[in-house]
Amino acid sequence: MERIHEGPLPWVELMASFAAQPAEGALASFAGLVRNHHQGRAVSGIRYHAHRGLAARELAAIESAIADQHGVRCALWHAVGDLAVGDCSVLVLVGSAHRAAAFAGCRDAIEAIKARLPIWKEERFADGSTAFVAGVPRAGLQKNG
Amino acid sequence: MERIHEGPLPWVELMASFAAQPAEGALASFAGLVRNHHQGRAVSGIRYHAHRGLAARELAAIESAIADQHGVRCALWHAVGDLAVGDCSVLVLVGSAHRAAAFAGCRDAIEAIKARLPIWKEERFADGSTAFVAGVPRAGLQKNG
Amino acid sequence: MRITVHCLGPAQRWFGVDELPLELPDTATVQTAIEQLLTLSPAYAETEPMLAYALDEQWADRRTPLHEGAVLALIPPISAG
Amino acid sequence: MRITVHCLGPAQRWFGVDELPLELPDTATVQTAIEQLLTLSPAYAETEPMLAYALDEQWADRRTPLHEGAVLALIPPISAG
Repeated sequence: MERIHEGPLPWVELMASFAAQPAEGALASFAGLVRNHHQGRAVSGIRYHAHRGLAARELAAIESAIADQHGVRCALWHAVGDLAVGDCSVLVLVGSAHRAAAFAGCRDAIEAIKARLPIWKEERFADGSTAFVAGVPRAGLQKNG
Repeated sequence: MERIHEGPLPWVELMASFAAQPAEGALASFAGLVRNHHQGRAVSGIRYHAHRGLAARELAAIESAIADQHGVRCALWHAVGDLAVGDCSVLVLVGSAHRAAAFAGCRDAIEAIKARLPIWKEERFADGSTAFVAGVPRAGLQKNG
Repeated sequence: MRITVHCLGPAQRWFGVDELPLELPDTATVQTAIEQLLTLSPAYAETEPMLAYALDEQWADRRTPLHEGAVLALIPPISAG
Repeated sequence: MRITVHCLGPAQRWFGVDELPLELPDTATVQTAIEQLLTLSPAYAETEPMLAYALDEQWADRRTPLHEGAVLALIPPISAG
């Protein structure tokens, strides 16, 4: 499946198909799900906007970096478009022979995604209004890259 | 499902049913899978032996401690009996509004399981022989508890 | 030269459109485009120091030269995850 | 009194059985049972300092008193996960 995926991620299926590696004893995962609240307001859904080309390339680069740095297998996906409460927006899967590397890779991957992916959340509130989430300046700019 | 479960854990189904909590934006998981190697030898499967009553009580105690200490929702399972390569032997699921607590709870839970659960791995090797894995003395003894 | 500015995420709201054509001198860089955009939107001007830029699907420097037909993407502070 | 010793995990191999009856004086504690078991298996004797014990499904101290019909579980070093 494309790393940048239109609509909610089918995370259960993605996990099941990622797992079948007989040399790996540890599978760490992180799934980001749409919450029904943010900073005290009731949220009914989120529209994810993206620079799809750059976001896909960043995900691929993060996958490679995590695999190299931690000696693990890593797969990453991020949703774009309209998601409802409970839908999966981001999925990090890390397989490893041992658990320490799996946990470290999983944690580093989600932090890199949040620091680097050109993606924007537009929240829909219970009253029908919408607003973009206040973001963070993109880290690790690879200028002219 | 009973926390101490006979046979491989149906981890994909357990994850899917654990996830449906609209207030939670973060779901961290750790699945332990039977590897096809250990300390340089080819492994064809593992038989898990347990003191079932105590192991179930320890799992429940760890769940409560993780939930209290990290302010998260936590669910734990461990398999007993015969497992083949690729089967899931242990599953940690932690749901939280935010990811830092989810990761910390997940990591602490698997460490507690490995330090405290009265469970023993008996490995089956490719040549048909079997051997118990060298264990660690149980930590945090709750004497007379 | 003529370029296209892609207004991504909240930048859509600053300019009221997804895409914006800009007419620039032939020696223009990303910085030249920024200066012209600053005159069009106070909300953009306020946030501009926190923006990144991409040119034709590659991350770009403010000194990167533009070219006829270039696509310049405005990358406001991100909220992935 | 008569108690039953449960030989869990690798302890099965030390004693060759899952369950072992022990005949002990009425004032016996877990320590009394340990001392009798030490005479039965050199492999157990070697590992004993690393063992934990459970009495009737509760973690037990070495000083915990035993009783008629008690079930004492030997908990060798563990390998959960």
